[in-house]
Amino acid sequence: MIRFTHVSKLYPKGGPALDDVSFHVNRGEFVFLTGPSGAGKSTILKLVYVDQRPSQGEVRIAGQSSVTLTGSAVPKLRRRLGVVFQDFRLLEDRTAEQNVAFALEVIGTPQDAIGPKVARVLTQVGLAGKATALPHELSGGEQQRVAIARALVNDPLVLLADEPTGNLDDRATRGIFQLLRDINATGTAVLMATHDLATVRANPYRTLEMNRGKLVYDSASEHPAAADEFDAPVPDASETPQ
Amino acid sequence: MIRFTHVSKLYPKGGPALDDVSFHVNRGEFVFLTGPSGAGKSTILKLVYVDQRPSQGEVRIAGQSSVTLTGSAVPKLRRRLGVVFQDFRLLEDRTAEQNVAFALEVIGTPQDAIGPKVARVLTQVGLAGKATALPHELSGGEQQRVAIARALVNDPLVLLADEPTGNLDDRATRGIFQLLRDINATGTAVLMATHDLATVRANPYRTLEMNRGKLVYDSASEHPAAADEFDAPVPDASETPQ
Amino acid sequence: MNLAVREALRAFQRAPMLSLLSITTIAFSLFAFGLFGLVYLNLRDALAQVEERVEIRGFVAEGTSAEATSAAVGDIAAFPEVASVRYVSDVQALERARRELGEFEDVFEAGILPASIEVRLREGQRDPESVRSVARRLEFYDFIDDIRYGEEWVEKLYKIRNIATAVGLSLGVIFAIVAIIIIGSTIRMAVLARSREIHIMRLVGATNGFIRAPFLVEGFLKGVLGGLLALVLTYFTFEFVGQYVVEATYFGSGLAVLGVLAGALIGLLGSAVSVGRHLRRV
Amino acid sequence: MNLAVREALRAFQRAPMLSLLSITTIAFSLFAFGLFGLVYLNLRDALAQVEERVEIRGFVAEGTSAEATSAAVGDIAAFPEVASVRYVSDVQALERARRELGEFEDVFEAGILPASIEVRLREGQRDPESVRSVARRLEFYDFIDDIRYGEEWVEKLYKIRNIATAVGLSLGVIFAIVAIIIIGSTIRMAVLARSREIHIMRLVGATNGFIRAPFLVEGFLKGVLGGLLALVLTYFTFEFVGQYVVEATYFGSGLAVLGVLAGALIGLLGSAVSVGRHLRRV
Ligand SMILES: Nc1ncnc2c1ncn2[C@@H]1O[C@H](COP(=O)(O)OP(=O)(O)OP(=O)(O)O)[C@@H](O)[C@H]1O
Ligand SMILES: Nc1ncnc2c1ncn2[C@@H]1O[C@H](COP(=O)(O)OP(=O)(O)OP(=O)(O)O)[C@@H](O)[C@H]1O
Ligand SMILES: [Mg+2]
Ligand SMILES: [Mg+2]
Repeated sequence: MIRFTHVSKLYPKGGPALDDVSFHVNRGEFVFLTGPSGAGKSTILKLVYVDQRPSQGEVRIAGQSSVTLTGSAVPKLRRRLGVVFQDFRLLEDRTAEQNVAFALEVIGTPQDAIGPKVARVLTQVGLAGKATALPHELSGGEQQRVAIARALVNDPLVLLADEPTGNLDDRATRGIFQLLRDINATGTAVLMATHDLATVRANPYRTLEMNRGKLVYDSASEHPAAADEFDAPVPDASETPQ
Repeated sequence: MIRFTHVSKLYPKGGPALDDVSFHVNRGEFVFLTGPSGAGKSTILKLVYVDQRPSQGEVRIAGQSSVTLTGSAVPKLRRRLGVVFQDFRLLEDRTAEQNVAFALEVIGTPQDAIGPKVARVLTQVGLAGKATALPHELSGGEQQRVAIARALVNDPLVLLADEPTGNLDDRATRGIFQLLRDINATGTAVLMATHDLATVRANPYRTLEMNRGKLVYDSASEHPAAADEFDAPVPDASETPQ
Repeated sequence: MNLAVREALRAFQRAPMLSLLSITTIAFSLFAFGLFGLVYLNLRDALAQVEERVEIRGFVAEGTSAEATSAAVGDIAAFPEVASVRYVSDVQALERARRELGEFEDVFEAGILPASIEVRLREGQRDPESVRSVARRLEFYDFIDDIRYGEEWVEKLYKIRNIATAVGLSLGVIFAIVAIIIIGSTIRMAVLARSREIHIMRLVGATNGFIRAPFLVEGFLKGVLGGLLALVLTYFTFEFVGQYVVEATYFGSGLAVLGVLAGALIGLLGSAVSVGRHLRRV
Repeated sequence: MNLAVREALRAFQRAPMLSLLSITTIAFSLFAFGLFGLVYLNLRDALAQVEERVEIRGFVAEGTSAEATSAAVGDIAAFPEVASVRYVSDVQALERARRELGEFEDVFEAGILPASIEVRLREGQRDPESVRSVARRLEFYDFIDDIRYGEEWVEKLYKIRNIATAVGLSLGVIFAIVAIIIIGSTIRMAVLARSREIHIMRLVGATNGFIRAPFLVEGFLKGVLGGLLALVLTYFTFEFVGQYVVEATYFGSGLAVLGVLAGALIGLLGSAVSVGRHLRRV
C-alpha cells in the first residue's frame, strides 16, 4: 500500500527533515507514527499525499511511484486517501456540514448522495448537533472532529491522520480512536501520527518511531510482516464507494 | 486580577457555552483550566481577552470591568495580556521572527529594542534556529512554540494559554511547562487551558474544571484563598517593560 | 459545473463594485467599438452619396472659341475615369446661380459668372486621389482658367471617417485592455484571498480544471453582461442621434450577437490569463 | 508610521496592476479637469477678444435722408450699452468690401452693397443677450432694412465654452468616482485578503488607527502619484497643442499643486470610506 525506499527529504531551508527512511505499510494495516516535535512525522504524511516530493529515494502509494507520478495524476491519487491535517485546514466561510460536503463535491459525487453521507459521518464523530456551525463557532476539539469527518467521508483506501486527537480530552480521544479502529476493521489502512503515548501503549498496533528525520524504531521488525501486497495496483473504486 | 461574577455566555447558535460561572484568579497565580472538548475553556479565555463579551454577569480584568469597558479601551487592555491561541494564529506570510516582532511593533515598541527581545524569547522556546522559517515551513509543534514566544515577548501581566502543549511531545511539553513556571515565578499570572491530565496531576497548582459550561470543580475551594487583591487597579507599566 | 457557477456568483458578492467595474469597462470597450463602428458605417454611406455628386468644374476663359471647347469636351469624355462631361455657357451659369442662390439674387449680374466645363466621374473613381488627377489633366487646356472641385468636402469626409475609425479602434482597444486588467486583477486578488481555500481544494483531490472553472465562469459572465450593456448603450445613443441629429443606420442582429460574444471573449481572456498565472503560485 | 508606509508598499506589490489602474484613473480624472480647465481658460480669453470686435450693423434702405440717419446715430449713441456708432455710406461699404474681400473683387459692382449704421457695444455688455436686445431696438427704425451681427459666432463660442466646461466637469467627476471605486474595491479586497491578519493584529492589541494607517497611506500615495501623472499629461498635451494648433495659456504652479492635492484627496477618500466600512466587519 505504502512503501518508502531510502527516502530523504531536504527542505530548502534547514537540515534534512527525513534521512534515508525505509518502511512499508500493508493494505488494511494500522500504524502509529511517533517521535518528538520536528522529528519528521508530518513530512512522512506529506510525502504520502504528495504535498511534497522526496529529495531522494522513492515513495510508492497504491501502486503509484513518486518517481513517475505526474502532477495531473496527483488529484486522482488524493481522492483515494483521507487526510486529517494537523492544523485542520477547514474552510473558514463554510459550515461544518459544507466543509465535509466539499470533499465530496470536489471529486464529483452526485448531489443527492452527498447529504446522507455527510450526516452519517458527522454523527459518527459526535457533531450531528453542530452541522451548521462555522469553524470559528466551534471549539478546538470540535474543529478537529470536523476535519476527521471530512477525511472519512470518502471511504478512503488509506487514512492519514496527523495528530487527530491533539485537541481532544481523554474521553473524546477514546471515541475517535474507536472510530479509527472501526474504519480500519473495514479494510482501510490507517497511518496515524501522534504524541499521545498513552494511546500508543494501550493499543497493540505497529509503531514507527522517528527522531530527527531518522526511523529509529519499527515494532514490526520484531514480529513477522503480514502478506506483502503493498505494491499491487489497487482497483480504482474509491470514487463510487459503498 | 481576573474575576468572573455569575458569568453566562450564550452564542447566537447553540446552547449556553458558559452557565453562571464565578471564580477569581489572583495576581501571580498559576491556574489550570480543564474539562472535556466543548466545555467552555476557550470561551473563558476569550472573555478575558475581550474577544467575546459575557451575555450575563461581569468579567473584571486588571481593574477593568466588562460592563463599562469601551471598544477603544480594548487594545490597551490586550497589550497587558499575552495569549497563546489554540489555533496558533500566526501570520502566514511572515517568518517566526517577524511574527513575534509583530506583537511588539503593534504596541509601539522602539525599533531597536525589538530585535534582542525577539531573539531572547525564541531561544527560550527552543526555536533560535528556525527564526527565519515561515509558518508553513515549521512543524506543528514548532508553530505552537512560535505562538508561545509571541505571547511571552511583551512581558505580560497575565498569560492566557489555550492548549499550549497540544502539539508537543512529552519532552517539549515539559520544556514549555518549565518556561511557563519560570514566567509565573516573575509574578505573571498564568491561566492555562489543557487536556493534558498528566501535567495537571503532576503539578500542585490550582485547577478549575469545566463541564458543559459549568464550573464543576475548583481545587482552591479546598484550601484557603491567597490574599485577595484581584480588584486593585494595576499600574500600566506593560508598554515599557523590563 | 453547477458548483462552478455557484462559486462564480459568490465571487460577485465578494467584490460587487469591482465586478460592476469590470462589466462597465467591457461595456465601454464594446460601446466605443460599436459607436465608432456606427459612425463608420454611416459615414461610408454618406461618402458614397457625396461622391456621387462630386464634379470637377473648369472655368473657360472669356472669348474661347466653341470649337476648342467642344473638342476638349470630346477629349475629356474619353478619359477612363470620366462618366460624363457637360459644357455650361455663361448664360446658363448665371441662370443656375439665380436658381440655386435665389437669396442673394441681387448680387449676381450678367457677365460675372464665366462659362465652364463640368466633369463627373465614374463610380469607384471618385476618391480624392482620382479627382485630383483628372483635375490636373484639365489644367493642360490653355483656355481653362481655374478649376474647382468639391475637394475640401470629400477630403474632410474621408478624414472624418478615418479619424472616427482610428479613435473608435483605439478607444475600444484601450478599454478592452483596461477591462482585461481589471478582470485580471480582480481574479488575482480573488485567487490570493482564496489561496487557502484553493490549497485545501487541491489537498482533497480537486483537479486544476475544477479549481479554474469558477474563475472562468466569472469572467465569461462579466463579459456577457458587459456585451449586453454595450448593446443597450449603443442602441440608446443611436436612437438619440436618430431623433435629434440625423437618421442613421443601425447594425443587424448578427453584429449584435458578435458584440456580446466579443465581450464574453474579453472576460474569458482576462480570467484565463490571470488564473493561469496565479494558480501556479498558490 | 514607518510600519504603515512599509505595509502600504507591500500592498502595491500584492496588487500592482490594480494599484497602477487606481493611479491612472486618478490621473485621468485630474487630466480631464485640467484639460477642460485649460480649454475654459483659453476660450475665456478668446471670447474677450472676439467680443471686442462684436458689432451690430443695420442696413439703411436706399433713399433714406441724411437727417434721418444722423438723428438715428445720435439716438443710438445714447443707449447705455453702446460704445460707438458709425454711419457707413454705400460707397464706403463697397470700398471696404473690395479691400477686405479682394479675392472676390469681380463679384462686387457698385450699388449692390447698401449703406449701414454700425454699432459697437461697451465692455461687459457684449454677451449674446445684450447684443440681441440692442439689435431689437434698432429694428424700430423704419428705414433700417436688415440687421446683422456676429451673433452666431459669439453664441457658438459661448456654447463651446459651456460645453467644454460641462464635458470637463462631468468627465472629471466620472473619472474621480471610478477612481474612488477602484481604490475602494482594491482596499475592500485587501481588507478581505488580510482579514486574518487584521484579526490577529487586533488580538495582540493594535488600535483601529494603527490598522487603518497603512490603507490610508496607500490611498494617499496613489492619489499623489495620480496627481503628478495628471500634471505630466496636461503639460504634454498643452505643449503639443501649443506647437501644432494654437498658442494657449497654461496654469500656474499654484493650480498645479492644487491638482496634486486633489489627487491625494481622492485617494485618501477612496481609502477612508472603504477601510472604515470594511474594518468594522472583519
Ligand atoms: N516546508 C518546509 N520548509 C522547511 N522546513 C520544513 C518544512 N516543513 C517542515 N520543515 C522542517 O522539517 C522538520 C520536520 O517537520 P515535521 O513537520 O515533519 O515534524 P513533525 O514530526 O510533524 O513535528 P510535530 O510533532 O511538531 O508536528 C522540522 O524541523 C520543520 O521545521
Ligand atoms: N462563536 C461561537 N458561536 C457559537 N457557538 C460557539 C462559538 N464559540 C464556541 N461555541 C460553542 O461553545 C461551546 C464551548 O466552546 P469552547 O471553545 O469554549 O470549548 P473548549 O472547552 O475550548 O473545547 P476544546 O477543548 O474542544 O477546545 C462549544 O460547544 C462550541 O461549539
Ligand atoms: Mg507534525
Ligand atoms: Mg478550546
